[in-house]
Amino acid sequence: MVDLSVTVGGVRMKNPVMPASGSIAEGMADVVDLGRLGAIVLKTITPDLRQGVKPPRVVEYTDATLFSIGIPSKGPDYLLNHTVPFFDKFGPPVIASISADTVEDFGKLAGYITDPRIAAIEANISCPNLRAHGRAFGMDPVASAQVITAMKANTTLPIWAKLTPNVGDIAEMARCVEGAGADAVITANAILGMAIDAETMTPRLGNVVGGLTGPAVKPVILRMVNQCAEAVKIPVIGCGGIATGEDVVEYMLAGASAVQIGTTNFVHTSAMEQSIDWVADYCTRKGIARVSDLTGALMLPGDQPSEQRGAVAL
Amino acid sequence: MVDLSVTVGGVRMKNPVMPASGSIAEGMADVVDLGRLGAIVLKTITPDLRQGVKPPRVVEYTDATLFSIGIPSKGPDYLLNHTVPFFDKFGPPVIASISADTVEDFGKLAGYITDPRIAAIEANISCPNLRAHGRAFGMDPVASAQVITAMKANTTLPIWAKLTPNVGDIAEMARCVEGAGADAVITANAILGMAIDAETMTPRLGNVVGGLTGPAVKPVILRMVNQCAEAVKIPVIGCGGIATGEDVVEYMLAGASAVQIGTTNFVHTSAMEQSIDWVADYCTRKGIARVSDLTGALMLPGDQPSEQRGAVAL
Amino acid sequence: MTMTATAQAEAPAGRFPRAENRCRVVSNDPVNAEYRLLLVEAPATGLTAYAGQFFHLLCPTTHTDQPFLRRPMSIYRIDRENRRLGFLYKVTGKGTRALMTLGPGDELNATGPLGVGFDLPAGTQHVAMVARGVGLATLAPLARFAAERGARVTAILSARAPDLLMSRDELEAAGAGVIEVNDLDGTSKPEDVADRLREIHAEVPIDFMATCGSNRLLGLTRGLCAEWGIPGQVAVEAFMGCGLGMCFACVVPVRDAEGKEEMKRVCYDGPVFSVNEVTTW
Amino acid sequence: MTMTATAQAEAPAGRFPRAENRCRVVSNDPVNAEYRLLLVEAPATGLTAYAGQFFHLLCPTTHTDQPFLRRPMSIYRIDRENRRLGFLYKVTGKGTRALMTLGPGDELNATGPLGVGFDLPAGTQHVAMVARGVGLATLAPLARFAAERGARVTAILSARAPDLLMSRDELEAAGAGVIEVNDLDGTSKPEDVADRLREIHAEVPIDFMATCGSNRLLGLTRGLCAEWGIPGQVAVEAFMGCGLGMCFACVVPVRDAEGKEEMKRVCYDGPVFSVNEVTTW
Ligand SMILES: Cc1cc2nc3c(=O)[nH]c(=O)nc-3n(C[C@H](O)[C@H](O)[C@H](O)COP(=O)(O)OP(=O)(O)OC[C@H]3O[C@@H](n4cnc5c(N)ncnc54)[C@H](O)[C@@H]3O)c2cc1C
Ligand SMILES: Cc1cc2nc3c(=O)[nH]c(=O)nc-3n(C[C@H](O)[C@H](O)[C@H](O)COP(=O)(O)OP(=O)(O)OC[C@H]3O[C@@H](n4cnc5c(N)ncnc54)[C@H](O)[C@@H]3O)c2cc1C
Ligand SMILES: Cc1cc2nc3c(=O)[nH]c(=O)nc-3n(C[C@H](O)[C@H](O)[C@H](O)COP(=O)(O)O)c2cc1C
Ligand SMILES: Cc1cc2nc3c(=O)[nH]c(=O)nc-3n(C[C@H](O)[C@H](O)[C@H](O)COP(=O)(O)O)c2cc1C
Ligand code: FES
Ligand code: FES
Repeated sequence: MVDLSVTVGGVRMKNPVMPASGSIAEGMADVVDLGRLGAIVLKTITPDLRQGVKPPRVVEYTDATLFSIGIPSKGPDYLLNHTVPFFDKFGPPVIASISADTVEDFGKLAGYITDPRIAAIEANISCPNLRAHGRAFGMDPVASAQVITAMKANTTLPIWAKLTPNVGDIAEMARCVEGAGADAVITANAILGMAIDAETMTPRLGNVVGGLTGPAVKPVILRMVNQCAEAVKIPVIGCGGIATGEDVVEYMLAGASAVQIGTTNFVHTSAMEQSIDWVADYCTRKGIARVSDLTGALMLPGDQPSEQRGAVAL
Repeated sequence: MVDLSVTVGGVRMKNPVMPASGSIAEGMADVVDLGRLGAIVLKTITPDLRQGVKPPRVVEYTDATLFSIGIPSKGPDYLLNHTVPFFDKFGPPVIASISADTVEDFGKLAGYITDPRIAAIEANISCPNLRAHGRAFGMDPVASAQVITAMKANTTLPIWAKLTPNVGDIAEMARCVEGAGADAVITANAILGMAIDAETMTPRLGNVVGGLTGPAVKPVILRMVNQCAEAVKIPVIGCGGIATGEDVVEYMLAGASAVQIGTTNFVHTSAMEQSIDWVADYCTRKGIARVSDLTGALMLPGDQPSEQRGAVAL
Repeated sequence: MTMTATAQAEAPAGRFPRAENRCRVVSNDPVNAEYRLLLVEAPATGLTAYAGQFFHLLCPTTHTDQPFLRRPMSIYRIDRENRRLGFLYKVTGKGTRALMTLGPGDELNATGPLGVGFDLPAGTQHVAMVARGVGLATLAPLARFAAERGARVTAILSARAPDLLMSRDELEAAGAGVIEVNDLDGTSKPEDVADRLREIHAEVPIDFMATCGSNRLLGLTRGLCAEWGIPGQVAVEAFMGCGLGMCFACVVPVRDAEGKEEMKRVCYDGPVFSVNEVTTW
Repeated sequence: MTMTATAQAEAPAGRFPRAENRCRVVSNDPVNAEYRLLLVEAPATGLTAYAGQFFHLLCPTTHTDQPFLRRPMSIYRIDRENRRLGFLYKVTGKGTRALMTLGPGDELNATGPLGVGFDLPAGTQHVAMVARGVGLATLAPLARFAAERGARVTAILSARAPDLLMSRDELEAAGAGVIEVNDLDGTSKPEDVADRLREIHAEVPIDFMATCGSNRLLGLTRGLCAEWGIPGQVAVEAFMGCGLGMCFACVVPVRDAEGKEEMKRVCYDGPVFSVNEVTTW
């Protein structure tokens, strides 16, 4: 029996697979056994009530999507009175996610939602949809660290810092939030993108820019996960472009302790469950006793016989 | 008749479509009429002779590739004695591209290859394959500006600064190189990525990291082109993920004055010629007299009737 | 609007009322120049669908088309005896082009049934439905359900041209009285359709209206419902991401009784709304 | 090694010696459990191919496979009379799986002919070729060319099992004497193959060798060429990006006469190299 459990940023999970914030809601429980997940991550809320941005809100590519939603939020009371009770009953630890316009509000909101039914809080400092042309908190290392400090000051819950990939040096960002006391980093949110309709000469999204997500971003985020894992001691949670159990293994080899699946949930509701099964099979097949042994187990060229691997003389 | 000509960074071209550096070589002339192109951009050379990185050098995705080549270079003399004469005969302006390990070498090399058969020099400050985990000149605004200053001091040729997309604020980079005297910016080089083989637990590329290119990166680079075009007065050349004439139009609407096609040349050798034809048809169909009128002609939501465009009540 | 019955014939039981149904294609043939009827054999969960609900279809990858997201399709026919579901679709873009390539025996992965369908007030005597284009697909099962509940059903079908009219048979088989109008002979003008309905109402009072497929018909329906003081419902479309209420891509502005506007998800809060909720477009 | 003739039968004329040939599939049938033969009707440029060259094939997108890059395939048959080209391929991964779905009448976009093929020294009397697996595909047209030029051809075909042996007919039709060896009965051991070749050489001296498809056979060929002081060539494979010498993805280390190592492009500088150039793997 493979031990699939992992402990990530103060949260013990029975397996390393969870949904990415904003990629499931109540409707998922109609289709999927949420009890099987490593954790249940809720959609980001803000202190205020928000309706989100103007549609159209999604553009589709070959294996990616560009979404611009704008974090519709029903606020913290709805979260505590409706959302948390709904998801609490399935068993896995429930992870909240918050965003705000100021450092102080991040802190206050973290304090406000501190509740025994919540296992950790994600700091969504990286949402690309809130600002025109996508400047976000998470693009500034100082502001990011301040957010984490403020949250830690207001809650005893573990804080997971969700980084934005729209930075030059993601490892530096990871180090900053680690320094501020984050219990884990999530690498990463969506990559800012834009879509134009040549015929109408207008943007395809109501919000002009949106976040690129889905399988196409995997190579970029995988690289960032590897960079973060080499930079910090706190666990790294891989997020971006994961669709299969094989992807989960790749992220763990690159250094992730757990992973989040986002866009794929919209197309294949069974992807999380299938990924868990695939990883278990993989570990069995490879004789790996604990899934946590995969974390960072990538063998770099120095570690292996340095034969030429790109060509074969026939 | 649509006027397809554009003048970009001191170079007059009969149309806005050219190959991206490293995406054509002598072999292309066996298949394609290079005389039809707006310009012919040569592969980057370095002052020294280089063999490039260890294979495997390419990984394939659904509509992207991850290449890590490492700029094999035969040096400036080979460029002047073989490469330039070979491409000079086709007619379109020939653009050289250089890279180096130091600011001084960038300057010297620019001076060394200054030649009447070369119309402009690209400063490849952004190649992601040269440094482990991809730190590059182009990720530092000061170093980038210094490279341009050094090149301008050593040559009378126009300098096109090729930015790296692996930065948090590409507009800021564009402003820096503009300030240093660049005659155009190219947005952008490849996005750093990584690929792992779960079965062997090793990286798929000999160089571990590589550059993600091809259609999948379009939404990201299109957004960056738009950001750069809003930030600088010098022309922006769009590069990244362009495969069709429709893509060319989208980049121009976003603010590009011309475009470069890279990876697509590897799969569809006729893509550049077909794109030129498509753009001409598009302009004719839309009653656009000069292709240069497309540059920045995107209508943003403020400019248009603000109806909801994402949903229709049926 | 008080509702005391829903169009749902069988309560979807069990822990998972919705599923990724792996259906088997029975047939997929053209109905006219623009529309096709896709008939599939569906597992039990799929067969709990009721009028106004939809399925989110995974479209195959073909030589030319690679649709990444699923595509929403209203349930057009629910044939529980033969364990079959039917979708009536218009070939529009890459997803529906890809659907076209499915042949008998192929698998169709259809997540559903999804959304909130029509909610027919108990004791409804006479349902009038007006639909255009593919909106017919959405209303057909409502006609059958209403007829089964003993209500009279009058369906006005509108189309650009007579040869693009569809579903007369489906609706008549469901027990509806069918009136066809079209743009070519000018019979489809909203004011004419309204007059036609007023005449019918004068004969046998209409106490519920349903519509789908056109903004003008929505306006017309809303107006007549107000005129007669009866409830009316509309099935709304939006471009969708997940279809399960998770991504908030498919929102439309909806007005509550106090006139406060709120964004609601077509896939989860709808696709059927009261004609008074949906703001004009 | 001095070369005075090439395996090229017709000089490729015109401004564009290579092209994106839009070919029409004639047939695409299995040859044995692992290999298939793809026959296509090709435009003029495609038909200028000669032995050792290859085409870069655009593989279709299928329900399960979306190969983005082209896939290189050696030219296996050049039938200029019927304007046909043949490819012998092994179904390996997504590209070749996708090729499998092509049927008669379908289009195949084949860029080529590409690369530098075999360069048969003028006056060659007796060519010995040793190949394994799909390497046969690459050597078959050389056998035909050599035979046409009046040379005797001896081909040793190696495979895991007798039923995986191929191309005996193709090679015999080309005028080659064929010897089959396999792993099952142990006849394919390099030392045994070498002894076999020494016997043949003793009877009718071999003055040119060609190989493809196995590192062990390359070593064997290099050894015998050195032993007999004759030239030998090998067709090399590498994972390719462009196939046109533009991307530098397909490089292999090659040793020049002074022993200096350099990276060369398999697609443009090769795929055929001297057995002495290619360093061991
Ligand atoms: C609840 C519901 C029920 C439906 N029922 C039916 C039905 O029974 N029968 C039926 O035929 N259709 C039905 N539809 C519509 C159907 O889903 C669409 O026609 C289908 O998704 C089109 O997909 P496609 O890939 O063929 O076209 P696409 O290639 O996706 O697009 C077609 C057109 O829409 C435009 N478009 C695509 N995405 C956007 C966007 N985000 N914003 C603005 N424009 C966009 C494209 O530019 C293009 O012009 C229903 C829709 C909903 C929401
Ligand atoms: C000049 C030349 C001529 C050839 N002629 C023939 C021929 O006549 N007949 C024939 O059958 N084959 C021939 N080949 C080989 C053929 O091109 C490959 O078998 C084919 O490309 C495989 O494609 P695929 O999509 O089916 O497999 P893929 O799915 O691409 O891959 C198959 C296997 O290769 C591995 N792989 C893929 N890319 C890389 C990489 N960059 N580095 C390391 N491993 C990788 C994969 O992991 C997988 O295990 C030739 C190759 C060359 C270079
Ligand atoms: C529709 C949508 C809504 C999202 N909402 C949130 C959110 O509320 N909070 C957040 O931190 N990330 C949000 N994200 C980002 C995802 O959590 C995830 O980081 C991103 O989609 C990358 O993962 P993926 O490629 O697996 O989708 C959202 C993404 C999508 C596509
Ligand atoms: C194989 C390969 C080689 C490249 N070589 C160079 C180079 O020498 N110099 C350079 O500035 N960019 C180089 N690039 C980057 C391209 O010029 C281009 O910026 C990038 O590929 C994005 O465009 P695309 O998506 O159209 O390919 C190379 C890209 C590839 C794929
Ligand atoms: S489509 Fe995702 S919420 Fe409706
Ligand atoms: S495959 Fe591109 S250089 Fe050989």
